[in-house]
Amino acid sequence: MTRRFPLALIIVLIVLATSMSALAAEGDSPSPPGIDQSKVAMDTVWVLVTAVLVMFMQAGFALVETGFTRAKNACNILMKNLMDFSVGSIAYWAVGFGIMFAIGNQFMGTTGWFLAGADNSPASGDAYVGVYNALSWASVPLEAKYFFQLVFCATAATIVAGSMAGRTKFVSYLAYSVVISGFIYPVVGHWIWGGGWLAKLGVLDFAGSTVVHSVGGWLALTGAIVLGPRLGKYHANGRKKTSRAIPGHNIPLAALGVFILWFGWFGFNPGSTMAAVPDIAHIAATTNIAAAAGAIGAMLISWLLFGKPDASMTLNGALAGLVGITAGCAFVSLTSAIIIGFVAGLIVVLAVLFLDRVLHIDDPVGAVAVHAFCGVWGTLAVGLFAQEAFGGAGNGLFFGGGFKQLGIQALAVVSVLVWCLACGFILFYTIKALMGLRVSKEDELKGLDITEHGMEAYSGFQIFTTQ
Amino acid sequence: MTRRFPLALIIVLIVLATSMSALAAEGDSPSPPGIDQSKVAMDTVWVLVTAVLVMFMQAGFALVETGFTRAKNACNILMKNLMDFSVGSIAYWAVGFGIMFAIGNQFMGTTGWFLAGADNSPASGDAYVGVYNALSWASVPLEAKYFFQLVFCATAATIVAGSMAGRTKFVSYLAYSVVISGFIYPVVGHWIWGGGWLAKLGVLDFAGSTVVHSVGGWLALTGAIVLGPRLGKYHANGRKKTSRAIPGHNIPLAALGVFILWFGWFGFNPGSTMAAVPDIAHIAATTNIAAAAGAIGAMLISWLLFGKPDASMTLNGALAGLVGITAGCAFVSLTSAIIIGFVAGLIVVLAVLFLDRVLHIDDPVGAVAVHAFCGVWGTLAVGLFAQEAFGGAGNGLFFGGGFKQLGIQALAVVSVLVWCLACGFILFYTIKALMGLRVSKEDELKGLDITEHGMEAYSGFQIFTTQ
Amino acid sequence: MTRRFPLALIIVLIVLATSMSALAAEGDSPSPPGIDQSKVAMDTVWVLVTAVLVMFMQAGFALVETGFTRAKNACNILMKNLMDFSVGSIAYWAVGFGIMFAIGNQFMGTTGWFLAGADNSPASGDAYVGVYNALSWASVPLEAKYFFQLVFCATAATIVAGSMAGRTKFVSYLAYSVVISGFIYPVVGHWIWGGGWLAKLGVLDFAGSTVVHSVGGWLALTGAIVLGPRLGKYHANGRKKTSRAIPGHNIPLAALGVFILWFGWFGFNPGSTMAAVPDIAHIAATTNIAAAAGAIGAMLISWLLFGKPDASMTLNGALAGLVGITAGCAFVSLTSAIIIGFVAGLIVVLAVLFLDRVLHIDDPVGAVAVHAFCGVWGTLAVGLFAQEAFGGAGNGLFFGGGFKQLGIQALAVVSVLVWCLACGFILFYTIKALMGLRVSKEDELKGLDITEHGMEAYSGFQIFTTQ
Amino acid sequence: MKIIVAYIQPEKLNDVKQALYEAKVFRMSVTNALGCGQQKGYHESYRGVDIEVNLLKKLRMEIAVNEEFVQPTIEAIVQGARTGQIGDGKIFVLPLERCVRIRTGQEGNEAVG
Amino acid sequence: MKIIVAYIQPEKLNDVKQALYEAKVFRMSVTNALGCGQQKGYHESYRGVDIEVNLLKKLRMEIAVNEEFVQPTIEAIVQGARTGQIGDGKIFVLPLERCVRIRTGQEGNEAVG
Amino acid sequence: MKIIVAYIQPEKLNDVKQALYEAKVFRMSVTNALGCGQQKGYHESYRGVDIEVNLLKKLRMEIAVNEEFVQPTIEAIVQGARTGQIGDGKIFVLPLERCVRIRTGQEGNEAVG
Ligand SMILES: Nc1ncnc2c1ncn2[C@@H]1O[C@H](COP(=O)(O)OP(=O)(O)O)[C@@H](O)[C@H]1O
Ligand SMILES: Nc1ncnc2c1ncn2[C@@H]1O[C@H](COP(=O)(O)OP(=O)(O)O)[C@@H](O)[C@H]1O
Ligand SMILES: Nc1ncnc2c1ncn2[C@@H]1O[C@H](COP(=O)(O)OP(=O)(O)O)[C@@H](O)[C@H]1O
Repeated sequence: MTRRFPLALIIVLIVLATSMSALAAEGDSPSPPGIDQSKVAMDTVWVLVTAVLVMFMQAGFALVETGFTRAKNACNILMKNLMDFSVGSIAYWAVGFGIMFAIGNQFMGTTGWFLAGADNSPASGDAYVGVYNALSWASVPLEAKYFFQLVFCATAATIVAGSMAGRTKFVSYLAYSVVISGFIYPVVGHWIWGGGWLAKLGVLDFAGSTVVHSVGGWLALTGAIVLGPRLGKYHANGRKKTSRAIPGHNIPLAALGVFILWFGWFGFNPGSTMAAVPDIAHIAATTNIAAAAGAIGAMLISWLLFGKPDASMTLNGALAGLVGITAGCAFVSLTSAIIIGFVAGLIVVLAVLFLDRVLHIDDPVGAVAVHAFCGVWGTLAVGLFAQEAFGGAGNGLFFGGGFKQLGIQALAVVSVLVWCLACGFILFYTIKALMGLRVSKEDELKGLDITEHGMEAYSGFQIFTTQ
Repeated sequence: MTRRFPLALIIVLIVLATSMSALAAEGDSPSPPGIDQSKVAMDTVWVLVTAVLVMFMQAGFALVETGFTRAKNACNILMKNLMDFSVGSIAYWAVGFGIMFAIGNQFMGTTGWFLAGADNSPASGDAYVGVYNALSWASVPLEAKYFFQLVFCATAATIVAGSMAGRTKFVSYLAYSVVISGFIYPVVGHWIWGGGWLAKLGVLDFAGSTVVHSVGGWLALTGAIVLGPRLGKYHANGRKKTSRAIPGHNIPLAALGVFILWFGWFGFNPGSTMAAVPDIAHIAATTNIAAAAGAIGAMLISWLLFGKPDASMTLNGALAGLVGITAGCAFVSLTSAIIIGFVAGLIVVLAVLFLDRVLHIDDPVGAVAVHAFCGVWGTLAVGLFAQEAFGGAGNGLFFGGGFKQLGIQALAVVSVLVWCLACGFILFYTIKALMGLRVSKEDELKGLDITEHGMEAYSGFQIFTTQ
Repeated sequence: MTRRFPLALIIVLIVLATSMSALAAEGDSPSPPGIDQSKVAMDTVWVLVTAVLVMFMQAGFALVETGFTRAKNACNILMKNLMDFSVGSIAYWAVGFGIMFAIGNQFMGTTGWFLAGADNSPASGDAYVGVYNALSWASVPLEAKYFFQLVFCATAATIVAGSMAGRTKFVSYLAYSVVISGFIYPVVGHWIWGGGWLAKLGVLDFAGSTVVHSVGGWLALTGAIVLGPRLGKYHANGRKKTSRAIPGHNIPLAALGVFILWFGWFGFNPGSTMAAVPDIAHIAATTNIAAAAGAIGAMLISWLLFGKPDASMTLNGALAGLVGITAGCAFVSLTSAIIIGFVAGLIVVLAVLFLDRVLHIDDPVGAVAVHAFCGVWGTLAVGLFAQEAFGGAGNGLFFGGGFKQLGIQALAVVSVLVWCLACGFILFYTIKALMGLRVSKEDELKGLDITEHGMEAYSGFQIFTTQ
Repeated sequence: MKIIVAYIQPEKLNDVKQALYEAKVFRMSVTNALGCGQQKGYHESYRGVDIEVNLLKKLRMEIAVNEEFVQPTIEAIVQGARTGQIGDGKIFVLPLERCVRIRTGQEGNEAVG
Repeated sequence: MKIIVAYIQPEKLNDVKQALYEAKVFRMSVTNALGCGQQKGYHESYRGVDIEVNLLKKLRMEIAVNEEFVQPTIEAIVQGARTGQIGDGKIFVLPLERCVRIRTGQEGNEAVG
Repeated sequence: MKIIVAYIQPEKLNDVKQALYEAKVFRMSVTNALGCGQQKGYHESYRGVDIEVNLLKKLRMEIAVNEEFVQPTIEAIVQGARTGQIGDGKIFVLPLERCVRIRTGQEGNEAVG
């Protein structure tokens, strides 16, 4: 029981947060005069409905990650997904939201902890008075803003579970989870969406190809590197390492997960307007067609490369298209969306192969390929395909806008990359030093379900556990 | 075939209902002048969207119950969940809705059968003329009210399937289902939401910790008691009974079920405004954070008690948090929501252990612990944590409101407890006498899938059926 | 690799489409004066939310079809469902939407390719100027119309996967998919919803019992006939053929699929108003109660016929009720909805038996019975049960409206039947001739997962593959 | 040394294990099996088509024992598994020539126990 | 008495059962197995990485018979399972010393049948 | 001819196969099994109730060999499966009287290999 101590940390954190905030003056904001009640109501409905769709993406991630890994680790992965959302909900409320959107400096917000800062939402624009002024443009109540942003934060956090599947200590994962939801992610969010230095430069990332997906993806990369590959994943053959397949145990669940993610993405992208404006139709259409093109792209390239259309790659391809269009969904045409999605579908397959065969980094579900690589592509694609006619954000390179926007996008990509790798390595090495990051060899062989949670996912089913 | 007779009952009921109501004058309500069409439209959209989310919770319950029980009973449980919603839809339309919301006495409504009572919805407030005046505050069409209330009724009904899993005769379950949807639940609903005696006293149960969850939970308890435990669940060891674990067969499905329920709860709680008002943001936020805290609470206490974080308990914990916050979601602060959820997470684990180890009542999925115990906690919590600033319903004990509200809440808890236990025992013993409640020992051993439905859930899979 | 050539076709199609449309003038439609922005916003929210629900039905179909067939073909079916939606999204954008809704002749639209035709949506009614005038009544942006109609198209397309499960070549299925989404379905859509000859006659098919479900169902029938039954499905016993059961491998997944479809249908039917009007409440209520009645009907008749309530039939029954009410959901009373749904539940069981035992057509998931037979019933039922009071579309036979509407409905049924059978046979025989439609006997025995995609759905699970 | 192979009803496993423990037989291996014997199968049906299931779920136990344990083992199995109804199962005794404990390399009677 | 153990292709089970019925052999037990023999495996791939599957799915049948049934049983299995292609499987015959019917306690030839 | 039956730890399968290949033994059949031996089980718990899992997951290998291969096969299995820890498993050798290759009808030594 001694190694359970880190738990104390979490409890303390919760208790502290709770009591501190209880002291803070909470209460509902009496609506200031001059608010268009009908618009507020409609926007709130829209924000909540889309937030709920995004929340449901947690189920999608859980299933994709479970299905693409082995049966003996299924409970563990599900617990991770459940708990990162749970601790994230609290951490983001306590500090994350303040860091991301409250008044502070170029680097991070420094006020508004526990959602208790001054705020007269749903008053918006010039009528807004409060500390969360980076979101003053949205005319919805503060808690709608919090909830909507929380589910985005949770998305970034949960991505990492995938690349670290099958070998990470549960308690260490919890610790990591608090830090990303409460700090690493909100800081990037502040830079780009919260009025920070990248926002000032004019970076365009509509729904978070970089803010959400790249952040998750790069942290997933550092996690996978620090952990090392699963036992038996690479086989040293003289000087040469060869990669071995460790097939996922439940492709139907994974496929359902992808459908759920696709479904939830209609909250992710169109919801990012945070208002019920007609643009949401365009955004929904680009989102959908990019996903379709991504699936087609990945299917075709896997067919060419492996001789057969690979189901797990095609499923990744749909997600790749979705990640790719996330930054530009409001700024590009449908045709451009097809191209962006299709290219993302190609990228994801090549990236999976590159990470696995060349770099020998073991990412069981392709989290890095999908979220980091396609997130980068999506962010850059805005600089290439943006059109003034959509969203009014100026033209990209291919539509006569020159290299300027592309350069800004590239800067954002690189800064976030550097920030995430730095934070990720520091974080994971610290956790490794303090409480250990990886389970023992024996536990890994037996499976984390039995060793970390004392139970089996499929009791009664006869399953070969030779790997 | 002789033992199939009860079916005749159902058929007759349907035919009767159908023909009677066909005679009643149905037709659409010409909208009276002076209605704010835009508000009606927006409220109707909100009510329907949230009702649909709640309807989807049926899938969540089905999966949780299936996943937490054995493979040999999977089809049976799924059928139960499907059919209680189906027969409930009809029973609630025929009589339930009238009992719950139509004009009558303090105890129950006595008019408005078959949704055919006078009604000029979406006219609301003073402009409303009709028999369903307990819902006159909602400015949506009558059928939106019916559909929204129906999915709540179905939630209460389906909870019971969980505690009775693995040993109940299918036909008896159907019979039970008609009675709860058509009578037991609507009566409680009338008391608290339909202008009955508890409503007059000022009970606060925003979305139904008591009305929906406790009712389901207490009936689940009576069902489990009357049935007795599954074979092999308890082992008499001299004078002492020891409990044996009967592990669930598909934890990933159960986890998906919990995610779906969490998702659907954003219909359950915020939808209970039955109007697109800004408050829904606060409700969504309290709902979410209580669920998160519930999962954390259950995880921590199971970790302490069993040495490992138990996945099935943690999943129950999230549900516990949701049930706990259901009564107070509109009336308490975010901080209070965390406390309410966290405590619910503790309660559910202790309640599971108490029922299993002390009382030796076999509730395979924890339905009683989650819905009855946490429903009680949630209802009382309103009396403790309510704040005038939220929802305007007065202050609870901890915020200077004294014991009054707490007393009223306790009265509601006790009355509903008594009503449900009485009805439950009468109902289940009657069914037992008339048609038998439990399958034969042999059928139970073979599994209900084969014996009650003549099929298997996982054809081809090799499954150990040693229990 | 030589047999992969058809792929080239798809690539060429995409590239062509993409480049052509890139030339077309895309851009956002400056909103003309005199539009009610608030109504546009609200309608757009409604259309998108419901479209997203319908999109999620893809997951439902995927699960139902996967669960009702064998484990060895699971990846293949999932890939089919994913890819028909993906290629359909592109094909419908390129040509389907134009054929269905743009200006043309009585038979099909002949303009508006690539969504690039003139259009000033969300202007509606007389204010509308553009080529998609069959949808000028809806006051939402063009892309909302496209996206909403796309998900309907995808529903029709994906139905066919079910009846062809377990023996169809993947590449041939892709080819089929392009043609139905780009041509066969849109033509029928034009006839009934796009201002074509049947629309002129006054056919009533509110959300597509015929347009969507019958089209999918009849094509599924032709596919099943051209393919022939799965190996081992029928056993020639002298002159007599007997049918053998090939049980589905995962009933819980199938049941989840049905719940998802039921959930999604609340987008399908109420969304077909394409506007946030109060009628959506009535539509949601009829939809739900018909599904309930369908499940009850199928359960009772399977109980009578087989002595036990069959789970897979009951699940089909719920879908049957939903298909049955789709045409009339806005035009009939709740009581009529119960009757329509109940009868659909009976029909589906009898139709499954008829197809299997009498005609010996192998439809693994009952796609023809559910979608074709109940689609026909639903379309005719409008002519029987319609009431002036609902939706204002006149009275059916049972309510004093005479035989006229029924005759028109029957004409629609027959025309669509003829069109689909003709197109289906031509299409499938052409594919058979050009690239082969069915996999080899050996591949079928081994399972399509390994032979077509080189992977397994349940790696590690021990599964009897004796069939 | 003998190898005893027994087919029993799955739900009897616990009783048989109990009986074996009492007979001081602690080692065994168990596999899932489908069996077809005197016991008639049952009828499932799927979508209205009958399935005659005549391969019923059984457990196969394999127990290597020294000569003196043969009789007690058989008796224990019979005691634990007998219900008196068709389908109770069978016990087969096969000669065992060698037995090796992988961990230690021990052979023979010593290794079996 | 002998125990006949046969490994066959899974999809041949029905044919073998049919052939055994005709040879009046009604009792048998079947298990899932993975086999590795002359038959080369096939290649799966997962996410671009090849998997050489050389443990192929087989069925293991175990049939206890009296001496006079040994030859007919072998012939029936061969007839039902043979396709002439590699992978058809093998039949092994082992000596069976005792056989006990759990239900009745009957032993020997009587119990086997 | 002998039949060698070995129970090994599931995760050792690859190593054993490797060792067998080196000993020129290419044929084998593998089944899933649950084993109960000297190795104590472990404790799972489900919803707060302890489960003593003393039937642990094992693999059962069955290899028919000619006499001269018996010793090499045993040695190969031991080499591949031994970790020195309790639970490594056991090897049993049974007499094999006949062996038939279904495809060709070949019998005896020829058929085994
Ligand atoms: N001759 C046999 N060969 C192999 N397995 C057998 C044989 N006879 C019986 N079994 C196994 O024993 C099980 C029980 O046999 P059964 O004849 O049904 O019961 P009983 O012995 O009580 O009449 C069968 O299902 C089968 O697995
Ligand atoms: N020596 C053996 N020991 C154990 N099992 C064997 C042996 N030889 C063959 N088998 C089993 O028989 C199956 C078929 O053998 P294989 O050599 O592929 O076919 P064939 O006998 O037609 O050449 C194998 O997959 C394996 O399960
Ligand atoms: N007498 C036996 N009969 C059948 N199986 C046995 C016997 N002894 C051991 N086994 C099998 O071998 C496995 C390993 O045996 P165990 O005693 O745990 O290891 P060790 O031999 O290293 O002490 C067991 O789990 C069981 O499957």
